[in-house]
Amino acid sequence: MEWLVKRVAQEFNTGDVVNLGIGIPTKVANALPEGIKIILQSENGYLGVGPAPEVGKEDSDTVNAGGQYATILPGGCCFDSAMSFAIIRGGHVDATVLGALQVDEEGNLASWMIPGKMVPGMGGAMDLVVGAQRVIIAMEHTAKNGGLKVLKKCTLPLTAAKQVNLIVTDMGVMEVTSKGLVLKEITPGLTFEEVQACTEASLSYRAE
Amino acid sequence: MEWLVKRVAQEFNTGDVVNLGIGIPTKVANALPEGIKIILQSENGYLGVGPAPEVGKEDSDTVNAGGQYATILPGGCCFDSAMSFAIIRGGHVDATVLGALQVDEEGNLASWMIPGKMVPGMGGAMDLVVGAQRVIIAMEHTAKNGGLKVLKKCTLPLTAAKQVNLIVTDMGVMEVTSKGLVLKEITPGLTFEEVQACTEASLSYRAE
Amino acid sequence: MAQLVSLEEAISKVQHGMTLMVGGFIGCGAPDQLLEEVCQKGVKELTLIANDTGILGDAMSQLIVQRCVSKLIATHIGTNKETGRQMSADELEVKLVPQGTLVEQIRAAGAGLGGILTPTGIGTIVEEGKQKLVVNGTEYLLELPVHANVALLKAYKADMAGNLVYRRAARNFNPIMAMAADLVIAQVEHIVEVGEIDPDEVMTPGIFVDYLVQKQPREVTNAG
Amino acid sequence: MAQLVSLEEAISKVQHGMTLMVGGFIGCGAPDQLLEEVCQKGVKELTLIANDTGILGDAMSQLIVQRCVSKLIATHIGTNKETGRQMSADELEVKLVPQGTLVEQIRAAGAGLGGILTPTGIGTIVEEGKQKLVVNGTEYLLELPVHANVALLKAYKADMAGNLVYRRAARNFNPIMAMAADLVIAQVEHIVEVGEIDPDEVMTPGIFVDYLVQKQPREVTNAG
Repeated sequence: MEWLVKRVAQEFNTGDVVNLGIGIPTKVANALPEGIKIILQSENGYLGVGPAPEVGKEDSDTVNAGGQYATILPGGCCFDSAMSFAIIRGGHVDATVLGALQVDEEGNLASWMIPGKMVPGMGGAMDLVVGAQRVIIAMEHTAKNGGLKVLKKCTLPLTAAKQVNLIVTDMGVMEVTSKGLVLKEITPGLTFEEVQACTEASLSYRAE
Repeated sequence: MEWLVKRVAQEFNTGDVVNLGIGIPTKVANALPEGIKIILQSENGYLGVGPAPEVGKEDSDTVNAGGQYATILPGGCCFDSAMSFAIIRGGHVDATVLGALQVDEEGNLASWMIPGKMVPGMGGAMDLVVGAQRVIIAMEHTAKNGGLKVLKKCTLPLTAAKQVNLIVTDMGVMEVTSKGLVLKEITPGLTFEEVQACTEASLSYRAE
Repeated sequence: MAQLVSLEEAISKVQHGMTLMVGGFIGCGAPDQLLEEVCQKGVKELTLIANDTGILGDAMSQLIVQRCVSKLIATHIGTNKETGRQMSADELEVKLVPQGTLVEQIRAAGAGLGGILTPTGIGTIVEEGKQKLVVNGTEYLLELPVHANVALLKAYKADMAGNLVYRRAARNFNPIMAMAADLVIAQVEHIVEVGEIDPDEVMTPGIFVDYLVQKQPREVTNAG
Repeated sequence: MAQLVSLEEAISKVQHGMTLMVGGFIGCGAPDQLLEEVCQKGVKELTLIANDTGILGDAMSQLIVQRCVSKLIATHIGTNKETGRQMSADELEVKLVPQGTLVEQIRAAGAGLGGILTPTGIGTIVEEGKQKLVVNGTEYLLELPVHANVALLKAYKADMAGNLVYRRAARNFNPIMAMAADLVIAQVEHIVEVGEIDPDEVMTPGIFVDYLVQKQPREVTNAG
């Protein structure tokens, strides 16, 4: 998991505007390489998300998109939801990092509902996946019950079609290309065959 | 002319949000009945237009939609052009007062161009006429060359179709109804026949 | 022109069967005291338009728990399990909408637009029943305006002309909803005289606001 | 991330044939020094998107007078007679657009919308060549996004992160254009350090702004 988070964090350059989903993605902010400074967007209405506040210094008007107390860094700014999604849908976010239930070799993403079971709603995810310049999925390679998540074709309702660019899991890094998924990196200690065995989609291997 | 301006000014109640066009309409603000306070909107981006500034107190950032130095009254507020036209097109302006080249018995308005001659552009007029709750035309009843301006059917390119509610001229006050123009008031000293003689549209007379 | 009224007078305008917009994002920026009064009054059969239904226990969540709402339009309900339960049990009609779409639909209503074209939702179940248009080779969904009878907002500061100022992330949907309802009620922390808010500081022009309600200090309830 | 650069460096990015958005409303809020530099540099064949072309004599009007512009998209040209003259003489292509439509078209480009439906222009020559849609019994025009290569803005205050604050009626089109161009250059009166502008005071988030140019004090030219 630590590898996954660190690996995602290597995808950014200083000045990038990034929106991090709830869960694993949020941890990315604390794992950035030395010297890299990104600008975090929180879709509930500000840029310049800072670290969690000190105990006793919480401000009930300053919470992140997960509803947790947050801070705003110097140079940050606040806006309404219309501006927030103008930023997101308008292509002004360089990258978003989101979790997934399923992702497939066409770059389709399913992350917001399991029919008859879990329907929390899509929140801002559909806009983020459509609008961000790069969509990075950060997740465990397989489900807790062992079910496959990197598929030939998503079976759950989609969050968006053909928008995913990169999939980073605990097993490796996969790029979505017009010719399917290219495994660019394998987590140290694993083999290509081991990753493919946990993946429904066909992987081609091309180390960078 | 003075009668015209005073008469238009009687159309408002305290608290009304009003946008006044350039020319005759602008004078309406200074002719409000005692005790009536309206809120003037300036489509270049603020509410609470006040009187012209004292000489020497002009602020180059505070001009009205005609480009003249203006003031902002206490309680006024500034915004961008998107908000300004959200206010206008969204029906949040109670009344607009505009001049006209031609207006007809269906409530059509022509005010923005004479093909091959004068094409200053529509500016915010098309949005104002479509969006304001009431559209009041304030103009001289006939053109300087004697041409008729209150017509059966406008011949010049329209600013908007079927949006005019009231026409106030130096000869009287006409309401646009589904049955055509109803002359509600005649300027003191004139007869119905005199007004009709200067009007292409058929007027019916019904004093209030 | 805004009027300063009591909580009771303001909420007396919220009637059974109305469509209600409520600002806030997981509680932040939600007008808690206005919501409590709606629950207290026992208004039912509301259509609620909001980003979410709060966190179980907060004022927003109580609208659901106390069954004031028969139809919900929201973007996310995961933080209030009772909403999911009522939805699964067919006790509550829920329409889930992408967040960027919902806020543009509300803005469209306030701005007099007939709709907007968004790429969001293309290729998903969100597109079901909607008109699709192709502009410059890209497919978009036509999303229609969303309007309400009453909007309940929370602001940090207001002047007696109704001009509103929000603070930090508590702004969210509030200024957009202010434009899209027949009646707009704002719960305000600080109410000042006309002229005390600079014209450039105003986030919602006072002409949108009908009622101001002064937020009441509450006794802190200590356990034990 | 915004960079503070010289006037010359900023305007070096404005090239022949580009589409240029310029903020301002009859001169108020127009970035006069940026415009003077464009003229000075002699850039030609520009497509200019602006509310108007200024008042004959001001910096905006000079773009037209000095024939930098071959195509104009504006709402009103009555305050600069040279624009009308060039249009009548077929020396300048002019597209006149209702003001509320133009600002929504620019906003749509910035906000990733494929277009908006407006009632403005229905029944007028503005509807020519445009798709009409009926929503709930009302006719609307589909108006498409308007994007530019470069936006030239004027702001009152900025911090080194590029966050902009406008003043009074000088705001107008500036914050909307900030969202809709590949490159955004702002002429700023007061530039302050990061952290000196309160997050709630910012009108254009710094992420939209590429270059800040400090407004230069000019000698007042006295006749005689």
